[in-house]
Amino acid sequence: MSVSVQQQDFDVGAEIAALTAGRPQIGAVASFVGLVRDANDGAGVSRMELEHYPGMTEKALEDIVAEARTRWDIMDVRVIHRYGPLRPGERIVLVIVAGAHRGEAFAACEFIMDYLKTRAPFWKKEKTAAGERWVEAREADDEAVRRWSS
Amino acid sequence: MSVSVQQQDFDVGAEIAALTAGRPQIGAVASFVGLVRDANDGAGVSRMELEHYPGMTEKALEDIVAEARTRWDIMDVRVIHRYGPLRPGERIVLVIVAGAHRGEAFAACEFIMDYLKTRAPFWKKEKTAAGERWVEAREADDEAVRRWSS
Amino acid sequence: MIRILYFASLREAIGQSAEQLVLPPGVSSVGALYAHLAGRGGAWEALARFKNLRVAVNQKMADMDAAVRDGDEVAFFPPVTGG
Amino acid sequence: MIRILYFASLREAIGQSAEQLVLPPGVSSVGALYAHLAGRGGAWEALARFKNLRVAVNQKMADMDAAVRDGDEVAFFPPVTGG
Repeated sequence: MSVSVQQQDFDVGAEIAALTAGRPQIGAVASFVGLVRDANDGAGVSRMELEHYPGMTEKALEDIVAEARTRWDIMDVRVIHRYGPLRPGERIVLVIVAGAHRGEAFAACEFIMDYLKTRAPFWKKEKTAAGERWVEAREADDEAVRRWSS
Repeated sequence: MSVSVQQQDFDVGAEIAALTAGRPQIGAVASFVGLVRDANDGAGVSRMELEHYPGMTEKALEDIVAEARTRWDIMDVRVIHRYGPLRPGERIVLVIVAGAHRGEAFAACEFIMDYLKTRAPFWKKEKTAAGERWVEAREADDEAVRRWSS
Repeated sequence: MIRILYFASLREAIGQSAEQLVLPPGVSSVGALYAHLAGRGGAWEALARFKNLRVAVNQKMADMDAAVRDGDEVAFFPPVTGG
Repeated sequence: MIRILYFASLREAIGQSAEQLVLPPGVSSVGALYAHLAGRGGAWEALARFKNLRVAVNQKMADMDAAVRDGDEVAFFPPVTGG
Protein backbone atom coordinates (compact mmCIF):
# COMPACT_ATOMS: atom_id res chain seq x y z
CA MET A 1 0.00 0.00 0.00
CA SER A 2 1.27 3.44 -0.79
CA VAL A 3 -0.32 6.86 -0.47
CA SER A 4 1.17 10.10 -1.79
CA VAL A 5 -0.03 13.68 -1.42
CA GLN A 6 1.97 15.85 -3.77
CA GLN A 7 1.99 18.92 -5.99
CA GLN A 8 3.56 17.28 -9.01
CA ASP A 9 1.76 15.30 -11.69
CA PHE A 10 1.87 11.49 -11.93
CA ASP A 11 2.25 8.94 -14.74
CA VAL A 12 -0.69 6.51 -14.68
CA GLY A 13 0.96 3.84 -16.82
CA ALA A 14 4.18 3.93 -14.81
CA GLU A 15 2.26 3.68 -11.53
CA ILE A 16 0.26 0.66 -12.72
CA ALA A 17 3.44 -0.97 -14.03
CA ALA A 18 5.24 -0.37 -10.72
CA LEU A 19 2.35 -1.87 -8.73
CA THR A 20 2.17 -5.03 -10.84
CA ALA A 21 5.88 -5.57 -11.66
CA GLY A 22 7.13 -8.99 -10.61
CA ARG A 23 3.75 -10.02 -9.16
CA PRO A 24 2.18 -12.46 -11.60
CA GLN A 25 -0.54 -13.38 -9.08
CA ILE A 26 -2.22 -10.10 -10.06
CA GLY A 27 -4.88 -10.63 -12.73
CA ALA A 28 -6.96 -7.48 -12.39
CA VAL A 29 -6.11 -3.80 -12.06
CA ALA A 30 -8.93 -1.30 -11.64
CA SER A 31 -8.00 2.35 -11.63
CA PHE A 32 -9.49 5.79 -11.54
CA VAL A 33 -8.15 9.17 -12.59
CA GLY A 34 -9.94 12.38 -11.62
CA LEU A 35 -9.33 15.46 -13.77
CA VAL A 36 -10.07 19.17 -13.45
CA ARG A 37 -13.09 19.99 -15.61
CA ASP A 38 -13.40 23.31 -17.42
CA ALA A 39 -16.94 23.84 -16.13
CA ASN A 40 -18.78 23.17 -12.88
CA ASP A 41 -22.25 24.14 -11.66
CA GLY A 42 -22.92 26.04 -14.86
CA ALA A 43 -19.83 28.25 -14.82
CA GLY A 44 -16.59 28.03 -16.77
CA VAL A 45 -13.59 27.19 -14.63
CA SER A 46 -10.22 28.60 -15.67
CA ARG A 47 -8.16 27.50 -12.68
CA MET A 48 -8.46 25.55 -9.45
CA GLU A 49 -6.62 25.64 -6.14
CA LEU A 50 -6.62 22.51 -4.00
CA GLU A 51 -6.04 23.09 -0.29
CA HIS A 52 -5.42 20.21 2.10
CA TYR A 53 -4.57 19.43 5.71
CA PRO A 54 -0.97 18.20 5.69
CA GLY A 55 -0.48 15.25 7.99
CA MET A 56 -4.15 14.41 8.37
CA THR A 57 -4.57 13.94 4.61
CA GLU A 58 -2.08 11.08 4.43
CA LYS A 59 -3.57 9.40 7.52
CA ALA A 60 -7.12 9.73 6.20
CA LEU A 61 -6.13 8.17 2.86
CA GLU A 62 -4.24 5.36 4.60
CA ASP A 63 -7.25 4.63 6.82
CA ILE A 64 -9.53 4.48 3.77
CA VAL A 65 -7.18 2.09 1.99
CA ALA A 66 -6.86 -0.07 5.13
CA GLU A 67 -10.65 -0.24 5.37
CA ALA A 68 -10.90 -1.31 1.72
CA ARG A 69 -8.35 -4.07 2.37
CA THR A 70 -10.42 -5.47 5.23
CA ARG A 71 -13.52 -5.52 3.02
CA TRP A 72 -12.11 -7.04 -0.17
CA ASP A 73 -9.47 -9.61 -1.01
CA ILE A 74 -7.14 -7.33 -2.94
CA MET A 75 -3.37 -7.40 -3.31
CA ASP A 76 -2.20 -3.80 -3.45
CA VAL A 77 -3.39 -0.21 -3.66
CA ARG A 78 -1.80 3.02 -4.84
CA VAL A 79 -3.32 6.44 -4.15
CA ILE A 80 -1.91 9.76 -5.35
CA HIS A 81 -3.71 13.04 -4.69
CA ARG A 82 -2.35 16.37 -5.84
CA TYR A 83 -2.76 19.78 -4.19
CA GLY A 84 -1.95 23.34 -5.17
CA PRO A 85 -2.89 25.18 -8.36
CA LEU A 86 -4.34 23.09 -11.21
CA ARG A 87 -5.75 23.92 -14.62
CA PRO A 88 -8.63 22.27 -16.54
CA GLY A 89 -7.53 18.95 -18.01
CA GLU A 90 -4.91 18.36 -15.32
CA ARG A 91 -4.94 15.15 -13.26
CA ILE A 92 -6.04 15.52 -9.62
CA VAL A 93 -6.23 12.04 -8.18
CA LEU A 94 -5.22 8.47 -9.01
CA VAL A 95 -6.47 5.29 -7.33
CA ILE A 96 -5.17 1.90 -8.48
CA VAL A 97 -6.34 -1.40 -6.99
CA ALA A 98 -4.66 -4.67 -7.96
CA GLY A 99 -6.06 -8.10 -7.15
CA ALA A 100 -6.58 -11.58 -8.47
CA HIS A 101 -10.09 -10.93 -9.83
CA ARG A 102 -11.86 -7.93 -11.30
CA GLY A 103 -14.99 -7.80 -9.11
CA GLU A 104 -13.08 -7.05 -5.94
CA ALA A 105 -10.66 -4.68 -7.66
CA PHE A 106 -13.53 -2.62 -9.12
CA ALA A 107 -15.47 -2.51 -5.84
CA ALA A 108 -12.44 -1.53 -3.76
CA CYS A 109 -11.42 1.17 -6.26
CA GLU A 110 -14.87 2.76 -6.26
CA PHE A 111 -15.11 2.45 -2.46
CA ILE A 112 -11.80 4.27 -2.02
CA MET A 113 -12.90 7.09 -4.35
CA ASP A 114 -16.27 7.45 -2.59
CA TYR A 115 -14.64 7.62 0.84
CA LEU A 116 -11.88 9.91 -0.36
CA LYS A 117 -14.53 12.35 -1.66
CA THR A 118 -16.17 12.65 1.78
CA ARG A 119 -13.40 11.83 4.30
CA ALA A 120 -10.08 13.09 2.97
CA PRO A 121 -9.41 16.74 3.94
CA PHE A 122 -9.12 18.46 0.56
CA TRP A 123 -10.97 21.57 -0.53
CA LYS A 124 -11.29 22.95 -4.03
CA LYS A 125 -11.44 26.63 -4.88
CA GLU A 126 -12.40 27.44 -8.46
CA LYS A 127 -11.62 30.53 -10.47
CA THR A 128 -14.50 31.47 -12.78
CA ALA A 129 -15.36 34.59 -14.82
CA ALA A 130 -17.39 35.77 -11.81
CA GLY A 131 -14.44 35.41 -9.44
CA GLU A 132 -13.22 32.76 -7.04
CA ARG A 133 -15.50 30.37 -5.19
CA TRP A 134 -15.12 27.37 -2.91
CA VAL A 135 -16.66 24.23 -4.35
CA GLU A 136 -19.66 23.07 -2.33
CA ALA A 137 -19.85 19.48 -1.13
CA ARG A 138 -22.23 17.45 -3.28
CA GLU A 139 -25.15 15.54 -1.82
CA ALA A 140 -24.45 12.88 -4.47
CA ASP A 141 -21.09 12.21 -2.82
CA ASP A 142 -22.72 11.66 0.56
CA GLU A 143 -25.19 9.29 -1.07
CA ALA A 144 -22.37 7.44 -2.81
CA VAL A 145 -20.55 6.79 0.44
CA ARG A 146 -23.71 5.68 2.26
CA ARG A 147 -24.15 2.79 -0.19
CA TRP A 148 -21.18 1.00 1.36
CA SER A 149 -22.78 0.89 4.82
CA SER A 150 -25.77 -1.21 3.81
CA MET B 1 -15.24 5.10 -29.33
CA SER B 2 -12.43 2.91 -30.46
CA VAL B 3 -11.93 -0.85 -30.27
CA SER B 4 -8.69 -2.67 -31.15
CA VAL B 5 -7.95 -6.39 -31.31
CA GLN B 6 -4.22 -6.81 -31.64
CA GLN B 7 -1.21 -8.97 -30.83
CA GLN B 8 1.03 -6.19 -29.58
CA ASP B 9 1.09 -4.75 -26.08
CA PHE B 10 -0.45 -1.37 -25.18
CA ASP B 11 0.57 1.61 -23.04
CA VAL B 12 -2.13 2.34 -20.46
CA GLY B 13 -0.96 5.86 -19.64
CA ALA B 14 -0.67 6.84 -23.29
CA GLU B 15 -4.13 5.45 -24.06
CA ILE B 16 -5.72 7.39 -21.19
CA ALA B 17 -3.87 10.54 -22.24
CA ALA B 18 -5.02 10.13 -25.85
CA LEU B 19 -8.64 9.66 -24.79
CA THR B 20 -8.68 12.76 -22.59
CA ALA B 21 -6.40 15.10 -24.56
CA GLY B 22 -8.05 18.42 -25.41
CA ARG B 23 -11.35 17.42 -23.76
CA PRO B 24 -11.55 19.34 -20.49
CA GLN B 25 -15.21 18.33 -20.03
CA ILE B 26 -13.90 14.95 -18.87
CA GLY B 27 -13.64 14.76 -15.09
CA ALA B 28 -13.53 11.00 -14.50
CA VAL B 29 -11.62 8.16 -16.13
CA ALA B 30 -12.25 4.61 -14.92
CA SER B 31 -10.08 1.90 -16.38
CA PHE B 32 -9.36 -1.78 -16.13
CA VAL B 33 -6.34 -3.84 -17.10
CA GLY B 34 -6.49 -7.64 -17.16
CA LEU B 35 -3.22 -9.55 -16.83
CA VAL B 36 -2.13 -13.15 -17.33
CA ARG B 37 -1.79 -14.79 -13.90
CA ASP B 38 0.86 -17.40 -13.19
CA ALA B 39 -1.68 -19.77 -11.64
CA ASN B 40 -5.29 -20.73 -12.35
CA ASP B 41 -7.53 -23.43 -10.90
CA GLY B 42 -4.74 -24.71 -8.68
CA ALA B 43 -2.12 -25.18 -11.40
CA GLY B 44 0.88 -23.09 -12.37
CA VAL B 45 0.54 -21.41 -15.77
CA SER B 46 3.71 -20.86 -17.77
CA ARG B 47 2.17 -19.59 -21.00
CA MET B 48 -1.17 -18.75 -22.52
CA GLU B 49 -2.54 -18.70 -26.06
CA LEU B 50 -5.51 -16.47 -26.81
CA GLU B 51 -7.60 -17.49 -29.82
CA HIS B 52 -10.29 -15.23 -31.21
CA TYR B 53 -12.81 -14.95 -34.05
CA PRO B 54 -11.44 -12.23 -36.35
CA GLY B 55 -14.18 -9.97 -37.60
CA MET B 56 -16.77 -11.00 -35.04
CA THR B 57 -14.53 -10.00 -32.13
CA GLU B 58 -14.40 -6.35 -33.18
CA LYS B 59 -18.16 -6.26 -33.81
CA ALA B 60 -18.94 -7.90 -30.47
CA LEU B 61 -16.76 -5.38 -28.62
CA GLU B 62 -18.29 -2.46 -30.53
CA ASP B 63 -21.80 -3.70 -29.68
CA ILE B 64 -20.90 -3.97 -26.00
CA VAL B 65 -19.49 -0.43 -25.98
CA ALA B 66 -22.55 0.89 -27.83
CA GLU B 67 -24.81 -0.76 -25.25
CA ALA B 68 -22.83 0.84 -22.41
CA ARG B 69 -23.21 4.24 -24.08
CA THR B 70 -27.01 3.87 -24.19
CA ARG B 71 -27.08 2.96 -20.49
CA TRP B 72 -24.76 5.61 -19.05
CA ASP B 73 -23.95 9.23 -19.82
CA ILE B 74 -20.29 8.75 -20.70
CA MET B 75 -18.09 10.62 -23.13
CA ASP B 76 -15.70 8.09 -24.64
CA VAL B 77 -14.53 4.51 -24.42
CA ARG B 78 -11.36 2.72 -25.47
CA VAL B 79 -11.08 -1.08 -25.59
CA ILE B 80 -7.95 -3.03 -26.52
CA HIS B 81 -7.86 -6.83 -26.37
CA ARG B 82 -4.77 -8.83 -27.29
CA TYR B 83 -4.60 -12.29 -28.83
CA GLY B 84 -1.84 -14.79 -29.54
CA PRO B 85 0.79 -16.09 -27.13
CA LEU B 86 1.10 -14.36 -23.75
CA ARG B 87 3.19 -15.00 -20.65
CA PRO B 88 2.27 -14.48 -16.96
CA GLY B 89 2.36 -10.81 -16.04
CA GLU B 90 1.56 -9.67 -19.59
CA ARG B 91 -1.41 -7.38 -20.24
CA ILE B 92 -4.43 -8.99 -21.97
CA VAL B 93 -7.15 -6.37 -22.03
CA LEU B 94 -7.68 -2.66 -21.43
CA VAL B 95 -10.99 -0.86 -20.98
CA ILE B 96 -11.05 2.91 -20.41
CA VAL B 97 -14.25 4.89 -19.86
CA ALA B 98 -14.18 8.69 -19.71
CA GLY B 99 -17.07 10.82 -18.49
CA ALA B 100 -18.00 13.87 -16.49
CA HIS B 101 -18.59 11.98 -13.23
CA ARG B 102 -17.09 8.89 -11.63
CA GLY B 103 -20.24 6.87 -10.87
CA GLU B 104 -21.16 6.42 -14.52
CA ALA B 105 -17.56 5.87 -15.60
CA PHE B 106 -17.07 3.08 -13.03
CA ALA B 107 -20.38 1.39 -13.85
CA ALA B 108 -19.83 1.47 -17.61
CA CYS B 109 -16.26 0.17 -17.28
CA GLU B 110 -17.35 -2.79 -15.14
CA PHE B 111 -20.33 -3.45 -17.43
CA ILE B 112 -18.06 -3.58 -20.48
CA MET B 113 -15.68 -6.02 -18.76
CA ASP B 114 -18.55 -8.25 -17.59
CA TYR B 115 -20.06 -8.40 -21.08
CA LEU B 116 -16.69 -8.83 -22.75
CA LYS B 117 -16.04 -11.87 -20.53
CA THR B 118 -19.21 -13.62 -21.70
CA ARG B 119 -19.93 -12.17 -25.17
CA ALA B 120 -16.65 -11.46 -26.95
CA PRO B 121 -15.31 -14.48 -28.87
CA PHE B 122 -11.96 -15.10 -27.18
CA TRP B 123 -10.71 -18.42 -25.82
CA LYS B 124 -7.74 -19.01 -23.55
CA LYS B 125 -5.52 -22.05 -23.67
CA GLU B 126 -3.11 -22.42 -20.77
CA LYS B 127 0.17 -24.30 -20.66
CA THR B 128 0.72 -25.93 -17.26
CA ALA B 129 3.17 -28.57 -15.98
CA ALA B 130 0.49 -31.19 -16.77
CA GLY B 131 0.20 -30.03 -20.40
CA GLU B 132 -2.09 -27.68 -22.30
CA ARG B 133 -5.72 -27.08 -21.38
CA TRP B 134 -8.52 -24.83 -22.51
CA VAL B 135 -9.77 -22.51 -19.79
CA GLU B 136 -13.33 -23.34 -18.76
CA ALA B 137 -15.93 -20.59 -18.65
CA ARG B 138 -16.59 -19.46 -15.07
CA GLU B 139 -20.07 -19.49 -13.56
CA ALA B 140 -19.02 -16.31 -11.71
CA ASP B 141 -18.74 -14.52 -15.06
CA ASP B 142 -22.27 -15.53 -16.01
CA GLU B 143 -23.49 -14.28 -12.66
CA ALA B 144 -21.62 -11.01 -13.11
CA VAL B 145 -23.28 -10.31 -16.43
CA ARG B 146 -26.76 -11.21 -15.15
CA ARG B 147 -26.55 -8.40 -12.58
CA TRP B 148 -26.93 -5.83 -15.32
CA SER B 149 -30.31 -7.21 -16.46
CA SER B 150 -32.10 -6.57 -13.18
CA MET C 1 -23.07 -22.54 -50.06
CA ILE C 2 -22.48 -21.55 -46.42
CA ARG C 3 -19.25 -21.17 -44.49
CA ILE C 4 -18.93 -23.03 -41.18
CA LEU C 5 -16.32 -22.13 -38.55
CA TYR C 6 -15.19 -23.99 -35.43
CA PHE C 7 -13.15 -22.42 -32.63
CA ALA C 8 -10.96 -23.34 -29.67
CA SER C 9 -11.45 -26.81 -28.12
CA LEU C 10 -14.24 -27.62 -30.59
CA ARG C 11 -11.94 -26.76 -33.51
CA GLU C 12 -9.33 -29.12 -32.08
CA ALA C 13 -11.85 -31.90 -31.51
CA ILE C 14 -13.24 -31.66 -35.03
CA GLY C 15 -9.78 -31.24 -36.48
CA GLN C 16 -10.54 -28.32 -38.76
CA SER C 17 -11.31 -24.65 -38.37
CA ALA C 18 -13.56 -24.03 -41.39
CA GLU C 19 -15.51 -25.76 -44.11
CA GLN C 20 -17.79 -24.85 -47.00
CA LEU C 21 -21.13 -26.62 -47.27
CA VAL C 22 -23.99 -26.58 -49.76
CA LEU C 23 -27.04 -26.21 -47.54
CA PRO C 24 -28.79 -29.61 -47.58
CA PRO C 25 -32.52 -29.59 -48.47
CA GLY C 26 -34.67 -28.81 -45.44
CA VAL C 27 -31.83 -27.25 -43.43
CA SER C 28 -32.91 -23.68 -42.75
CA SER C 29 -32.11 -23.14 -39.05
CA VAL C 30 -29.05 -23.36 -36.83
CA GLY C 31 -30.63 -26.31 -35.03
CA ALA C 32 -31.16 -28.24 -38.26
CA LEU C 33 -27.62 -27.46 -39.41
CA TYR C 34 -26.24 -28.59 -36.06
CA ALA C 35 -28.19 -31.89 -36.28
CA HIS C 36 -26.97 -32.42 -39.83
CA LEU C 37 -23.31 -31.85 -38.88
CA ALA C 38 -23.45 -33.95 -35.68
CA GLY C 39 -25.18 -36.70 -37.69
CA ARG C 40 -22.12 -37.10 -39.89
CA GLY C 41 -20.50 -39.06 -37.08
CA GLY C 42 -16.73 -39.34 -36.70
CA ALA C 43 -15.05 -36.15 -35.53
CA TRP C 44 -18.34 -34.25 -35.81
CA GLU C 45 -19.77 -36.19 -32.87
CA ALA C 46 -17.83 -33.64 -30.82
CA LEU C 47 -20.68 -31.23 -31.59
CA ALA C 48 -23.04 -33.35 -29.48
CA ARG C 49 -20.44 -33.96 -26.77
CA PHE C 50 -19.72 -30.29 -26.08
CA LYS C 51 -21.87 -28.71 -23.38
CA ASN C 52 -23.23 -25.19 -23.74
CA LEU C 53 -22.06 -24.83 -27.31
CA ARG C 54 -22.46 -21.30 -28.61
CA VAL C 55 -23.42 -20.26 -32.14
CA ALA C 56 -22.94 -17.12 -34.17
CA VAL C 57 -24.60 -16.43 -37.52
CA ASN C 58 -22.86 -13.83 -39.64
CA GLN C 59 -20.70 -12.91 -36.65
CA LYS C 60 -23.64 -12.22 -34.30
CA MET C 61 -24.51 -14.46 -31.35
CA ALA C 62 -27.54 -16.58 -32.27
CA ASP C 63 -29.55 -19.49 -30.93
CA MET C 64 -30.73 -22.80 -32.35
CA ASP C 65 -33.90 -21.23 -33.78
CA ALA C 66 -32.00 -18.68 -35.86
CA ALA C 67 -32.43 -18.90 -39.64
CA VAL C 68 -29.58 -20.06 -41.86
CA ARG C 69 -29.57 -19.00 -45.53
CA ASP C 70 -27.29 -19.52 -48.46
CA GLY C 71 -24.24 -17.29 -48.13
CA ASP C 72 -24.28 -17.21 -44.34
CA GLU C 73 -21.30 -17.67 -42.06
CA VAL C 74 -22.15 -19.95 -39.12
CA ALA C 75 -19.70 -20.43 -36.25
CA PHE C 76 -19.83 -23.02 -33.46
CA PHE C 77 -17.70 -22.60 -30.34
CA PRO C 78 -17.49 -23.28 -26.59
CA PRO C 79 -18.37 -20.55 -24.05
CA VAL C 80 -15.93 -17.67 -24.39
CA THR C 81 -13.12 -17.09 -21.88
CA GLY C 82 -11.39 -13.85 -22.86
CA GLY C 83 -10.75 -10.73 -20.84
CA MET D 1 -2.11 24.73 25.30
CA ILE D 2 -3.95 23.38 22.28
CA ARG D 3 -3.46 24.09 18.61
CA ILE D 4 -6.49 25.11 16.55
CA LEU D 5 -6.57 24.97 12.75
CA TYR D 6 -9.05 26.42 10.25
CA PHE D 7 -9.24 25.38 6.60
CA ALA D 8 -10.63 26.53 3.27
CA SER D 9 -13.60 28.95 3.32
CA LEU D 10 -13.67 28.90 7.13
CA ARG D 11 -9.99 29.85 7.24
CA GLU D 12 -10.71 32.78 4.94
CA ALA D 13 -13.77 33.89 6.95
CA ILE D 14 -11.85 33.81 10.24
CA GLY D 15 -8.81 35.37 8.64
CA GLN D 16 -6.24 32.98 10.09
CA SER D 17 -5.24 29.39 9.60
CA ALA D 18 -3.97 28.49 13.08
CA GLU D 19 -3.87 29.67 16.65
CA GLN D 20 -2.60 28.48 20.03
CA LEU D 21 -4.99 28.53 22.98
CA VAL D 22 -4.71 27.72 26.66
CA LEU D 23 -7.73 25.51 27.29
CA PRO D 24 -10.20 27.65 29.29
CA PRO D 25 -11.53 26.12 32.54
CA GLY D 26 -14.46 23.78 31.88
CA VAL D 27 -13.66 23.32 28.19
CA SER D 28 -13.04 19.58 27.73
CA SER D 29 -15.01 18.69 24.58
CA VAL D 30 -15.07 19.80 20.95
CA GLY D 31 -18.56 21.21 21.53
CA ALA D 32 -17.44 23.33 24.46
CA LEU D 33 -14.38 24.55 22.54
CA TYR D 34 -16.57 25.42 19.56
CA ALA D 35 -18.95 27.41 21.80
CA HIS D 36 -16.04 29.19 23.40
CA LEU D 37 -14.53 30.19 20.04
CA ALA D 38 -17.83 31.22 18.45
CA GLY D 39 -18.60 33.24 21.60
CA ARG D 40 -15.60 35.47 20.98
CA GLY D 41 -17.65 37.30 18.36
CA GLY D 42 -16.07 39.19 15.47
CA ALA D 43 -14.53 36.95 12.81
CA TRP D 44 -15.20 33.86 14.94
CA GLU D 45 -18.95 34.26 14.42
CA ALA D 46 -18.19 32.49 11.12
CA LEU D 47 -18.04 29.28 13.15
CA ALA D 48 -21.76 29.56 13.91
CA ARG D 49 -22.62 30.68 10.37
CA PHE D 50 -21.04 27.69 8.61
CA LYS D 51 -23.35 24.76 8.01
CA ASN D 52 -22.18 21.18 8.47
CA LEU D 53 -18.85 22.20 9.94
CA ARG D 54 -16.49 19.24 10.33
CA VAL D 55 -14.01 18.70 13.15
CA ALA D 56 -10.86 16.66 13.49
CA VAL D 57 -9.03 16.03 16.77
CA ASN D 58 -5.39 15.04 16.38
CA GLN D 59 -5.97 14.58 12.64
CA LYS D 60 -8.87 12.13 13.03
CA MET D 61 -12.46 13.01 12.17
CA ALA D 62 -14.38 13.66 15.40
CA ASP D 63 -17.74 14.97 16.58
CA MET D 64 -18.89 17.57 19.06
CA ASP D 65 -18.81 15.08 21.94
CA ALA D 66 -15.13 14.20 21.42
CA ALA D 67 -12.79 15.02 24.29
CA VAL D 68 -10.25 17.83 24.00
CA ARG D 69 -7.16 17.72 26.21
CA ASP D 70 -4.08 19.85 26.66
CA GLY D 71 -1.68 19.25 23.76
CA ASP D 72 -4.37 18.33 21.26
CA GLU D 73 -4.64 19.62 17.68
CA VAL D 74 -8.23 20.54 16.83
CA ALA D 75 -9.21 21.45 13.26
CA PHE D 76 -12.47 23.00 12.04
CA PHE D 77 -13.38 22.94 8.35
CA PRO D 78 -16.24 22.81 5.85
CA PRO D 79 -17.25 19.50 4.21
CA VAL D 80 -14.38 18.23 2.09
CA THR D 81 -14.43 18.47 -1.72
CA GLY D 82 -11.32 16.68 -3.00
CA GLY D 83 -11.00 13.86 -5.47
